[in-house]
Amino acid sequence: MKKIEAIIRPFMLEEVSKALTNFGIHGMTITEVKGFGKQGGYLEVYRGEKREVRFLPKIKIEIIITEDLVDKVIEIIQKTASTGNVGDGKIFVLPVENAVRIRTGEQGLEAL
Amino acid sequence: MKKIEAIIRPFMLEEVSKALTNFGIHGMTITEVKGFGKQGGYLEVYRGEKREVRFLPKIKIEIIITEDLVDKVIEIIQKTASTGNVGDGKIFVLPVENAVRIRTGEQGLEAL
Amino acid sequence: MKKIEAIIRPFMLEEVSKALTNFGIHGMTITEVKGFGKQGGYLEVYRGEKREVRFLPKIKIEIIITEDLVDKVIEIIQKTASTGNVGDGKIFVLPVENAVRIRTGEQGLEAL
Amino acid sequence: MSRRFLSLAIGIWFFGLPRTSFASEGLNQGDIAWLLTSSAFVMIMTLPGLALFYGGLSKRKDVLNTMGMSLIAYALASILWVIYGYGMAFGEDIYGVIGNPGKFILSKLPKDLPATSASSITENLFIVFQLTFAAITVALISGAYIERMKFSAWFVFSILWFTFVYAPVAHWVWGGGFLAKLSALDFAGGTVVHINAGIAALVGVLVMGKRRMPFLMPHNLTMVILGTGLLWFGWFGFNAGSALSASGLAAQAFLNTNTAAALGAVSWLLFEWLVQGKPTLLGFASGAVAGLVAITPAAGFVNTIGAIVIGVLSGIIPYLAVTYLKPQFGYDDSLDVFGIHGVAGILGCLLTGIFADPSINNAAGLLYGNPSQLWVQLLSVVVVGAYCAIVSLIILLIIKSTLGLRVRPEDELVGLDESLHGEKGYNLHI
Amino acid sequence: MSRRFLSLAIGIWFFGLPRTSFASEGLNQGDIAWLLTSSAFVMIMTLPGLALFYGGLSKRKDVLNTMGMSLIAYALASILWVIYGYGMAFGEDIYGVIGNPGKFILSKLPKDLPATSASSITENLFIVFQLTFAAITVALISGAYIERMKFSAWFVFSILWFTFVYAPVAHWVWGGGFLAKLSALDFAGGTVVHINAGIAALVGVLVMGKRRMPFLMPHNLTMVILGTGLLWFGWFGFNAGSALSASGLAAQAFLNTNTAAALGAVSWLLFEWLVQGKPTLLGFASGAVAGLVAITPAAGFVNTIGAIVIGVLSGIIPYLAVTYLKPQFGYDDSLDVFGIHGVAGILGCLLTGIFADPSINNAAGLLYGNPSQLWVQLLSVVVVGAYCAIVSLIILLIIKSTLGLRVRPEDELVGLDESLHGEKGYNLHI
Amino acid sequence: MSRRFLSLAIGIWFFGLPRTSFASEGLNQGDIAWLLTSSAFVMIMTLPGLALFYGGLSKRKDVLNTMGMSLIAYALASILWVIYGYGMAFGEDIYGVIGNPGKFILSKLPKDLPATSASSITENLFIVFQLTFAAITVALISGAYIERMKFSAWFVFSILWFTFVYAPVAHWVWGGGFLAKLSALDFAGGTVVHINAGIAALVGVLVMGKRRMPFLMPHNLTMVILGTGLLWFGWFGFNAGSALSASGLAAQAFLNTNTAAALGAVSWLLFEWLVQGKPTLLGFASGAVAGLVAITPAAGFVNTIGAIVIGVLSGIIPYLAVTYLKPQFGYDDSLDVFGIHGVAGILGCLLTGIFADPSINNAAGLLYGNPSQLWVQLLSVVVVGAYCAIVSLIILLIIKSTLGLRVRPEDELVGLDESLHGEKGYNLHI
Ligand SMILES: Nc1ncnc2c1ncn2[C@@H]1O[C@H](COP(=O)(O)OP(=O)(O)O)[C@@H](O)[C@H]1O
Ligand SMILES: Nc1ncnc2c1ncn2[C@@H]1O[C@H](COP(=O)(O)OP(=O)(O)O)[C@@H](O)[C@H]1O
Ligand SMILES: Nc1ncnc2c1ncn2[C@@H]1O[C@H](COP(=O)(O)OP(=O)(O)O)[C@@H](O)[C@H]1O
Repeated sequence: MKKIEAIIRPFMLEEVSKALTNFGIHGMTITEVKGFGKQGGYLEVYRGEKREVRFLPKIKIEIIITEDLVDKVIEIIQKTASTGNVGDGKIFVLPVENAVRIRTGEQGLEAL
Repeated sequence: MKKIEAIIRPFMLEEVSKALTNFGIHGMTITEVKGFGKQGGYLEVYRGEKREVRFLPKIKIEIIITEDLVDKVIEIIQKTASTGNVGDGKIFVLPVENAVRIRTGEQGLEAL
Repeated sequence: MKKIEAIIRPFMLEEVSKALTNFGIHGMTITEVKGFGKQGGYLEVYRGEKREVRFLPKIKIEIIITEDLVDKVIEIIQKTASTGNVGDGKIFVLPVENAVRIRTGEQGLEAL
Repeated sequence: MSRRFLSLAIGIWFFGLPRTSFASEGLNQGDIAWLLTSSAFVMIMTLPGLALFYGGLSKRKDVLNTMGMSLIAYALASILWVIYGYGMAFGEDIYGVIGNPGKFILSKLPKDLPATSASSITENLFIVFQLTFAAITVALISGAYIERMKFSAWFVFSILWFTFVYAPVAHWVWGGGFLAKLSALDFAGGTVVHINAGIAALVGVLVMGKRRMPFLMPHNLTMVILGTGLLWFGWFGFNAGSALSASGLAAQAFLNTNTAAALGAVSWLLFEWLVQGKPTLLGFASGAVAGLVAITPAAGFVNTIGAIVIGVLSGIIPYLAVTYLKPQFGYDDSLDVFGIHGVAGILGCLLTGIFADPSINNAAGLLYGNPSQLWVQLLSVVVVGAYCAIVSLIILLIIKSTLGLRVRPEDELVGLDESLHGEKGYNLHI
Repeated sequence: MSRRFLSLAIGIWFFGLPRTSFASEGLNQGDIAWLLTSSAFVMIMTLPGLALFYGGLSKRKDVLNTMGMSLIAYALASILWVIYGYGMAFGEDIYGVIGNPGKFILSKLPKDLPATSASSITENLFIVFQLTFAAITVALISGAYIERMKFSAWFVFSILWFTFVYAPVAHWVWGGGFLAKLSALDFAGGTVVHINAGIAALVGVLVMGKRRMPFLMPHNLTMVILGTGLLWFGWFGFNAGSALSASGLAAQAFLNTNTAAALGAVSWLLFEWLVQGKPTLLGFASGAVAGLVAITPAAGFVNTIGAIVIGVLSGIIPYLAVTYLKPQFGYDDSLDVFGIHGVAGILGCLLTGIFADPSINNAAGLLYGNPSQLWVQLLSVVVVGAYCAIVSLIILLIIKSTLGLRVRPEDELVGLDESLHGEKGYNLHI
Repeated sequence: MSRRFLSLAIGIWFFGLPRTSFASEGLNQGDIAWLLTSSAFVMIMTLPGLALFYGGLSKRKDVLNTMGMSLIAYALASILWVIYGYGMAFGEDIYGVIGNPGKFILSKLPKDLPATSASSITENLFIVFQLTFAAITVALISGAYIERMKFSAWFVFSILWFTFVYAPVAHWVWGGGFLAKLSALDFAGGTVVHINAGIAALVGVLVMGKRRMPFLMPHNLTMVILGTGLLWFGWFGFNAGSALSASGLAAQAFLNTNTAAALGAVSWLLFEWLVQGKPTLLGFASGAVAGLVAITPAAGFVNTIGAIVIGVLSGIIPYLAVTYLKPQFGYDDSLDVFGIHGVAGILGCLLTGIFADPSINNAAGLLYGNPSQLWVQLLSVVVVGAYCAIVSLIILLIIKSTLGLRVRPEDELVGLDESLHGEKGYNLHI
């Protein structure tokens, strides 16, 4: 089992999740996060006081899947979430050792 | 060290965290997330415009613990968070390589 | 590649992220989370109804970096985020297997 | 026929004195201007005032449903009032019990007809002003029922309660009914509005039972403060408008209202600070509302010292009701409609019988040598309370056995906004 | 010269009857008090009422820009009105087409001069009251344009549209222009305000094209409810203030306004409940606004039954326009300014020609034996609609080919708050 | 005795002319209606207006405390005003320095007594109206102190400052004190309210020192816009109500108020757009408030051209004060109470001495041949500023050395809502 963590632009979520569902992924969790990267921030000025806002709104998608799906899922996300501009985000892959479905107590692959 | 990531229903948090504290867990971090799974979404209609809301509010609990506690903690969460209905959520286990307590700089197991 | 997850006090973010940027880290993701630990909660009273608030606002910083930077990054976070009081937070290190830059599709170390 | 004028008639019969120094000989644009303004002020108390006050106190997942209960109550009462409500409350008295609903607003009503022959405002204006009182009374009840009730049940309840409780009680006290004939004092609605709503609230929560999450978790206290401000503001129309004239009496009611609200707020805050160690903003808001409720029946009868005493007590007695009485008995009055409106309403009604100063409005209380007034006040509390309790109970039981009162438990957990309305209060992610 | 008085003059010429029972012999403080109050009420409709209503309906990332469009429209209209707008609308009539803008407010205007010789209020007060109408009309349009338009383009559009559309149309209908001479009925602005704004909205979205994210995603419905409450409240000044006196006519307009709003809200909610299975709060709010819009031209002409019919229809017809017409034609009217203000405005304008009851205000509609009134109403819809469409189009095309109308696509995605203003609506993390 | 009437008396003595064309012979319901309304309008400025304006500008973790400072100031001033404040400000003059506080409101005051023999409103109404001014002045100061001050310290400060600064200064300018005798012009409170509050703000932040997080991070700008709207709305009562009559003068003050506010808003926005490249909504709001402040002393003295000039300057001078003066000197005036209220207050006070037009209100400024008025205005700025600075300093030092002024550093970081009140503004997770 692997965990895919993808950081994407907020307004790309709709398309990415649609593509993943079409592919057959039927479980994921998203979080509103803020990201800081190569993408420049912007300036906020409150009554003449300037503040650089470096952390921009992003969405983190987390999907736990079996190993064989990893490459395909990465590909789908990468394609649908890309606009070609700096700030499109990143995908990370982490190892997962076990999964449990709370409703039933099932463990391992069956829990996904 | 392992990291337990549990996605549960928001209003189950109170009970789960109470059970975990009683068991002796005295450290955890929670995040408001949104989940998408087998549980059906629902329809929102704004002035006749229909939108299916597939992402439902969930709470993610993260606990880093020593390996020997993993099974017991999973059991506790699974029992207290379960309502028997689709959408109860999932528990995942991930490997953790190190921990540091910021206040003191202690590392490893002592940091938990 | 490793993932550093640091849970810090909200108002420490500014300083920590400045220190990390100065060191040369140019990518991170933050999330508003709530933490529960040794730090005591506080009491909220709404019309005489007491509720103990055990979960306090924290910020989670996530940074994916190459292995060689891990120790240095931990040190920087630990130093700048510490106030010496209970509740300063924790840093965890997790293994990461791959990274992809969405914009370009680059994989592995180049994606960071 | 109309409320103040009727009590004026009684006042004259009782004391042999004219009630205000502004004799109303024909319509007066100044009085009309103030009553138009006051009507708008009372309207804003419900929509959005009360909706915000209650909505901010609700859980996030129930905010729209909570606000919606106030909104629909306002709208339904607005409609029914012009169709038959005004007639039932202020129509020709039938045996002291009810007005003749034959006086339909739908029938021709000349637009410049004075409300009574002695009146300086027009009847259509009096209808508008009274309408806003009917509307807020129904809306007030909803605060007790939130986070568990079906929207359809509330819809039907609003209609029935408006018809069978509000209209008759308004007739008794203001429309020339038997309590008016007994000279019960209720300047702006302590009995008709607040006790009435408070009792219906209590009965309802006993019938419906506890929520699945029976605790107060205000999701947005800034909204509660905004609501409190709008209520306080609108209450000037409620109380000073009830003078039915732009006069020294209106000004006195205004001053008394502000004084009692301020003292209610400060005394609740200080009392809580003392007892629990921290002054809370919710305490300030709760005390302000309690002070406003308690001064309501008294606003045009007491002098400033009376207002001060009423204010101080209204910051303490409802606090005790909410903090000790409720847990003691274990009823789940979600937003303390009984604890605040019911208790402070009774408090104010009785204190009016003590502090009424004849130099203000020709009505004397215990302190001014008229102990019998206190008994009349007590009587009106008991009669209105009992009637309201019984009829509310019947209405609730009928709805329970037909439509059902409560949503499904899972809908309650998920939140009523999503399950009943298919909407979310906030969409903050895009 | 001034709007109501002019139609009074026509009324007398037409029916040979005085229009109100309050003869205005000299200034009257009661009338002045009510008009001062009404002016403040109409002001609050835009700032913050409409700004909140629209802001809550916008996406979170665009909330400040959306609110800002209303704010700047209010401020610009305020400034231009005192410089030349009032003169253009209410100055000495030139061939029925425009007022003489020579009547600059900047020139000496005695502060106690009556608005007309027959008037009970002063001219500077009439200027203030009318100012608030001009301001809200411009602001209303913005709801259709949000989430895509340059702030600079809106700034310039506001100035040009105010000058070349609002001022002339106000002159035609209220300032003694040709529609006034034809005796078109528009009590408080169905044609001048709502149809005008609705048509400009429609033309604008056709010129600008669809947004990148062309769907409704209200980021804060509690804010929408608050805005609705303030609109409803302020509308009492809008409609009852348009009686230009504290009178039975004002009270009738007040009552009609509340009745139609309540019925609009309830009928939209019930209709939606029936058709889509759930009653929504946004439906309630939308219906309330539609009811308020539809009653606007009629408020001081119809009786309560007229108000009821107008209210019920305004909860259904605009609903159909928004739900079926818009998707059918595919124009991207962000917040349904055409669907609600335009459609309900036309509805109300025509129904006024049907339900106008001579016992209210000496003007008769179809039902009272004057079928020609309906034709006059229709004519005023067509004339105003056509003029507004053409001039709005010209203004928009000029701006498009100079400044440009739309922001860059990436700015639209990121949100206009950040890209145009460098601000965020909410900073909730610290 | 009462403020406007006293200056009327002086006016007559000075110019030998009656001040308004409405002779007040006995009470007038129209005037009373407008003053009742105005009192409610000024009330809404503080609660919830100012509370929202300041609360939205504060950090999320301090929002309730920030709002609470305004709330408690309003409530305390309300209470103290009826006990002794009104007596100190408007009681019988003692050597031009203070009123005789023996005139306790608690003593019998007939409800229909005119405020003065020449007055058309009652004294209890005048008390109410003036109360709202006292309350907002104290509340205004809090904006400078937020995010660091103990709630107990603010509680005590409010009481002492109200007693030893507000009441005497109000007496000097409006209650027949020495500045009134010098004929200093302050129509609605430029000196008494805004300069007074601005100076106290500056002194306080110098005594308390910088916050741990000394920067502006508005947590909710929609709340700021709502607050701005309510302030603007209420300001019509503040300024037009200060005519103490429903009259052409009131209408002129209303129009001037709106004009200056609109120009302040637009000029701040444009100036910022020019200088910093983006127009901000906070700039609009700040400019609107600055314009409202600057027109306050002038509203009933200047003509429309005067209002336009005042408006334009108030969008620029305070902007410069906030953007350049504050960083230069490094004081931590959290929400720019000095920079906006103090600076715009001084600006307006001086410009009144330049633009006062005798055709409006029988007072002439520099431009109308009365250069000495400017000196009188300057004198009143200096005298009030100096007195306020000294007494505020003494009060602050006494509190500092007893209760302490500031919270513990860790409480400041965590936020005052949690640490002082045990509450959270928002609970959005359930
Ligand atoms: N090393 C990293 N660790 C964690 N998150 C990162 C890292 N680098 C980038 N991110 C996340 O990815 C987002 C996009 O990265 P950025 O460098 O701005 O653009 P791009 O990925 O197109 O080069 C950032 O806002 C941040 O949330
Ligand atoms: N593969 C997955 N990866 C990440 N999160 C998941 C995955 N599957 C489910 N979840 C999370 O668990 C929640 C519950 O899952 P769901 O399929 O609806 O019900 P159940 O677990 O009872 O079958 C989802 O809302 C989502 O947040
Ligand atoms: N075992 C754990 N797993 C996950 N998060 C933890 C754990 N222990 C602590 N934390 C996080 O770290 C924060 C600080 O921990 P706490 O015990 O209060 O203070 P300290 O780290 O200074 O001893 C907590 O609020 C929580 O968010």
